[in-house]
Amino acid sequence: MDLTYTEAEEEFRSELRSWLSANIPDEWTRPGFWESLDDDESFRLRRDWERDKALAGFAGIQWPTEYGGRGGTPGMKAIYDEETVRAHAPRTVNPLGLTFLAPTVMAIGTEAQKKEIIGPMLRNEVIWCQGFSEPGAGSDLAALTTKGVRDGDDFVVNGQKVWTTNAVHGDKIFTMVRTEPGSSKHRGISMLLIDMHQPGVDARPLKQMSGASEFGEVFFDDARVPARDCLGEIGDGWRTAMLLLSFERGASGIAQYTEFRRQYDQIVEVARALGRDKDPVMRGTLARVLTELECLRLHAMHVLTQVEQGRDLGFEASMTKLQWSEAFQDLWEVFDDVLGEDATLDSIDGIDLRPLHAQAMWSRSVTIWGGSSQVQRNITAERVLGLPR
Amino acid sequence: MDLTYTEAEEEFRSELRSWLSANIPDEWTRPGFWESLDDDESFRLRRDWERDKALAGFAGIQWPTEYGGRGGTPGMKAIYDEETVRAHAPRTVNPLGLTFLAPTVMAIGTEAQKKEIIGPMLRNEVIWCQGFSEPGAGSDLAALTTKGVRDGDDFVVNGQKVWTTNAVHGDKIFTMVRTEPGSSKHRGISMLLIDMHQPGVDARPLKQMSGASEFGEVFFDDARVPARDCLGEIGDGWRTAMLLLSFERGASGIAQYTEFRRQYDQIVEVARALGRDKDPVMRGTLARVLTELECLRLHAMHVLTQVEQGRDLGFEASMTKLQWSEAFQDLWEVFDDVLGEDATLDSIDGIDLRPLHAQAMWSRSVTIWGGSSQVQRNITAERVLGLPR
Amino acid sequence: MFFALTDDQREFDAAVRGYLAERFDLEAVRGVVEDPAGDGHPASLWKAAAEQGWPAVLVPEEHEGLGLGLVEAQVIARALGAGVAPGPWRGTVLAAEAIRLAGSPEQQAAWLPRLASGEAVGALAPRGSAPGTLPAVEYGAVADVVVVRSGEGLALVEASAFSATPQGSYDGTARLASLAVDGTGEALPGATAEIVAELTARATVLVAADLVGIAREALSRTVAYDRDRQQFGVPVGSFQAIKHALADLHVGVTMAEHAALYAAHAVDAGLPDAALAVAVAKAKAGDVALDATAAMIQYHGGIGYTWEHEAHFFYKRAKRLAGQFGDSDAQRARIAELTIDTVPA
Amino acid sequence: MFFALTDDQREFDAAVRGYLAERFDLEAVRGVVEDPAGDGHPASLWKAAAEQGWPAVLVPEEHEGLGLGLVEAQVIARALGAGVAPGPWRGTVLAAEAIRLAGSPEQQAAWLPRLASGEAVGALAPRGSAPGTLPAVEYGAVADVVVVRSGEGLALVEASAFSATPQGSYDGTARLASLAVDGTGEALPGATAEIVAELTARATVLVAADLVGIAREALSRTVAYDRDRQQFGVPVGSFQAIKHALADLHVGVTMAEHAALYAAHAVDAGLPDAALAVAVAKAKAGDVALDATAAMIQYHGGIGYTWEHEAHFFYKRAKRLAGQFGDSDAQRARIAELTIDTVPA
Repeated sequence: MDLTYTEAEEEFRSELRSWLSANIPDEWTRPGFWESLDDDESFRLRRDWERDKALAGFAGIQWPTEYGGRGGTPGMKAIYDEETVRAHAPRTVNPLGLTFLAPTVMAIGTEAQKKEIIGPMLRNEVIWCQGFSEPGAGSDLAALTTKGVRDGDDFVVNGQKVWTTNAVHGDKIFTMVRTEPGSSKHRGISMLLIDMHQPGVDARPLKQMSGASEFGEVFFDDARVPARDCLGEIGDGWRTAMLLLSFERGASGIAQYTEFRRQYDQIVEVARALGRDKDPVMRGTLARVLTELECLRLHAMHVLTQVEQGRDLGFEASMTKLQWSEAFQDLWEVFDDVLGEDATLDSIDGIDLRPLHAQAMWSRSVTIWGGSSQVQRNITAERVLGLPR
Repeated sequence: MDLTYTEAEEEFRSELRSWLSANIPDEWTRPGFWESLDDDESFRLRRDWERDKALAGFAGIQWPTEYGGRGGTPGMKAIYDEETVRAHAPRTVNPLGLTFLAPTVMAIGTEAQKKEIIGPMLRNEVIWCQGFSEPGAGSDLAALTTKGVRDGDDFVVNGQKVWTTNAVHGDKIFTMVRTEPGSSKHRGISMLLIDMHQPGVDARPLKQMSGASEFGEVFFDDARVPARDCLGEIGDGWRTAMLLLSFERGASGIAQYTEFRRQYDQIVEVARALGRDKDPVMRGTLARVLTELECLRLHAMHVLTQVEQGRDLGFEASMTKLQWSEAFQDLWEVFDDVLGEDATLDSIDGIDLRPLHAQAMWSRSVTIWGGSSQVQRNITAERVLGLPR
Repeated sequence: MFFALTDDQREFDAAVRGYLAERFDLEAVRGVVEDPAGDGHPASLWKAAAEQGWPAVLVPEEHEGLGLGLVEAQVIARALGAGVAPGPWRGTVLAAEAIRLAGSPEQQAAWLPRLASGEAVGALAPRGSAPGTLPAVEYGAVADVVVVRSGEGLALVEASAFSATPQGSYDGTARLASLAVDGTGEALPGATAEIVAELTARATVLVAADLVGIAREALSRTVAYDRDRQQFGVPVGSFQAIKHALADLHVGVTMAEHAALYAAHAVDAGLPDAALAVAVAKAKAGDVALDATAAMIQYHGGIGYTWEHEAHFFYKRAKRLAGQFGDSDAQRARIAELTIDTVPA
Repeated sequence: MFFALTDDQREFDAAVRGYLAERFDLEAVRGVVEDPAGDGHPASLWKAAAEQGWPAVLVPEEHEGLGLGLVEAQVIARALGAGVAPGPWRGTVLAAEAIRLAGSPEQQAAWLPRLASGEAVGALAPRGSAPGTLPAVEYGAVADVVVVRSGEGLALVEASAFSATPQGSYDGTARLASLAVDGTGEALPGATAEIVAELTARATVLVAADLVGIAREALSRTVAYDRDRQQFGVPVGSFQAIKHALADLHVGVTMAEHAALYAAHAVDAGLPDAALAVAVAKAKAGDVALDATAAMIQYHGGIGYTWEHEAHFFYKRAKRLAGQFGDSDAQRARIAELTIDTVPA
């Protein structure tokens, strides 16, 4: 057992810490700061800050330097994730690109794709969206109907995608498109990289129950994309998608823990302010959810160990998703318990609860997107436990 | 809303109360008394007492007097169930006969069957067993393989039944037998009424995890039964069985509540003796299960109302089973919580916990037999909510 | 034994639901939700409510009310919950109840007919006491008269005697206000501790019934959606894990329906277990409403998480009401007092 | 970062499991369970344990032990839990730990080699203090030396100085006794409050590990059964409701495995969050062991409820151990102290 990082990794940590402490204004760490900005302003601020961070060498931690990465270790990536949360760094504006697209490009992209995609993504010159879900294809991704028809060197794309993060700010979108006429289910799909700045693409915000619009809808109406802008083979998009989704490995679990633990502490603070922190039943409830958060931290250390050892995590990603999403949702249910009769108020005793309510509402979505809890349990039961389909 | 009983019903209640108070020895009401007897002795005592009760007119409350019943109302039956529990009357030795067989015979039996079966059952001259489950046919009853082959006026029966209550004390058994060679699933089954006192029938106790043997196994090795001893039509046994099982309607729910509430009070008493009754978390846990028990009581009043109004309860029986069995199991899990570090001890501070442990173990079986909770949820989802199969 | 609604009660239920379905459906609710600065008190709905006698339900006939009982009142509350309907019905009924139970004949004569007819809007302040600031009063800003705690008893405070400050809340199906009251109000002379407890019990039952209505409607809508919505070539509702979750909810909601009905009767009839029945009803109703509305979002998939879908009306209303007059933990603490600290006979 | 068992640790694990599978399987366990009057301390198993160094795991090499850490000890504990193995291993290890941590050089020299070799059997009294009656001591009746609370510290009591009365318990995979101790025992001079807390932490981790072993084995056996068992023409394990329940258990058990492993390391390494880690491990392990063993019965259908089936060994052992050194509610109370009463930096 060795829960320490290497000397080089710790050195990286202190470099990063210095940069972060010099480059994050105090007011950004104030609860509710980001919620107080309008959507566009928040996006612009984060986009620019993240570009500066990349230019300072703190981006693409694990990717080769030749493509603009830092050439670091998995441990450095974990440290990076943890420290940015700890320092209240703003959330990335390129989450789908960084988490999913980049490692997939590194694994199966052409040399040209690696060069064209990674660097600009790190510098936020290109914001990437993901186009997977459709109104009729949610948990059942393979039911997608967005069509691409070959026209010379291009595909002409028609259809609709939903649940697209950052849709209205996106520059390009990696999209699952049915490019083989008459195909069904997993066959005949291609992963096309479509420029969103063209007349055939229309992105609209999708308002959520919280009132915010993290997600959007993207409509393709004779949108064009060169056939070479396909990730993986044409027609082999299902395989590309499965590889892509496999990068949701919880390697950032330590950062997640750091964030959720801070939220737990915030909830405890509210309980204290309301005088409910001494109620034994409430304490038991808080402790139950803290137990799950601690388990999440340990699970993240396990995952990081497996990655460092070069072991295949197989379908363990489903467990990771279940643990963090269900624990996170529980955490915010407990917040409502803490508020009791004031559960829906915007503020109590001068405490502005709206940023916390926003988290609580957001927590309802995490067991749905990225493979619902029901889908993750199916995968765990069938692929990990070997129960029959 | 009228939660009272009629004058005639209340008169019945006081008659019954007098009889019970005169006929139940004090020592029978002592906790642990019945557990202290050996199985045969307990059976004999209960059998004789119940016969006397029948002779005093307190049996077959709702059945016509011409067949030995009392000709009473559903309300009287509810009162009967409640008062016998309240008076610590011993459990019936003929539960399957009284709950299931008798109403089925009254509904579809021949006149001869009604005469032959009801009266002797009420006087415990014949103890009835139920032969439904088989080692390979549990939740999937229709997978049964016990075979009956026609030989003159008889069927010759071969096969094995399990989970037969009172198997070793039984006189006759109502049994699902596949009487049509080559039939499968729900077809070709007959409900045969087989005499257990014959060389071809062997009943053995089945020891449970608690160490007790409420259940047994019954082996048929060329057992003979006259073909006229079939309830319902030959080959139509599945329909007979479904009718029979529909009589599990929770009409005795008020009695169940009375019993479970007494158990709750016993558990509270143990908590008090151990000084855990002031622990707020424990109190919350106890209150949670009491809430479910109170709901069970109200649900029983609802069921009784429907019965009195002559309404069809449809598939509501599944809800009744889920509510009582899950609440009962929860109740006894809470008991283990109360015991804490002494959860498995036979006694603490001189309190003999063994009768309570026996209930706790029994509670693990109630979500399995009589249609497991999984089966009941399927029925509720498909037949009540109308979700697709 | 008759533990069910009578035909008359069913007709009342059908009338309320029928009106909402035809004249104040979820699109109308959306209008209220999307106008957070508005008073959340649609005139057409209140007029219809008054015409149909909803605020008059518990007012004695001698004061121009319907003279019905809490069983009927919970029928209305449940229907309003099912329709996530806005408006000051509950506050008006409870203010009238306070006056009926503890008011002088003069107070009764002055207020009950006006509250019954909907001419006056009433409210009940759940917390604080006069003089002082009373937080989170439902529809306090539109109330003509508010019933408040004052000393050990209760008092009436008229609109002229308080100033209301709206309090933001994410449940857009109601409006809350904080009331600043200078004086002690006009005492209700009969307000003993027992009467205060009875009023609280009645308020709790009506909140429980609203929650039960929410829960049943959330479940029914989810079942209907999952019967149709196709994924993997089959209806989502054919997946056993979803079936079982919905079946468990059906059992839970049914139990909560029983519990609210019984509690209403037990309070009206003064049954010895009325206090227990109220706590059981509120605990169960709060829990199933939270569960059913969370399930409504989850089992609608992504669409249930959108603003355009109606799931959040139910979810947010359940969140608010589950805490009113004691959340489930508080009710369980009460249940414990009633069943643990009292040695059974 | 290396949060996993090393190859050596895995080999140790395989050795314990291998021995149990071949030489002390569930039929052997059944022999102990069905002989409740016996001492529950099979000689062959204890001999093998001693030969393989199980009791020596934490004893320093200078006292003829293996000098390994709590991580290795929890490997053994988990394997013993998976095998529902009887015997005084845990008590012996913990008695040696008390002496290692707080004993004088003479006490260490006198006892550690004997406990390490299995020549002497040790026990730890979880409650009560000497002089007095110490209830529910695991294998107290066969112990040569028992570590007890005495005043504020700890003391050794030899077999000659106590009389043991067996206490009936439905978990037949262990034996309990109540010990009557006249004197104060022989004090362990180094037993400060911190040492007592450390000993309790170590005991708690080993119990948590046993529970984790039970839970994993109960789940694995249930999965294996449901893969094969046919009902309605398909394997029971193909029903989605059962799949999802087992998937959730798999996640829970895996988390408990992480938690026990981490707690062992945190205590050994004296990490600042060791106390929290221990409470988390015990709470999680207790909960999943109760859930997994109850599920084992339910998802085996009727057969899992029979005496002949092994499910009840797991279920009953889980029931007993879940309460030891503080049940999950007690652990959560501790977690609350550590995370609520302390304002984070």
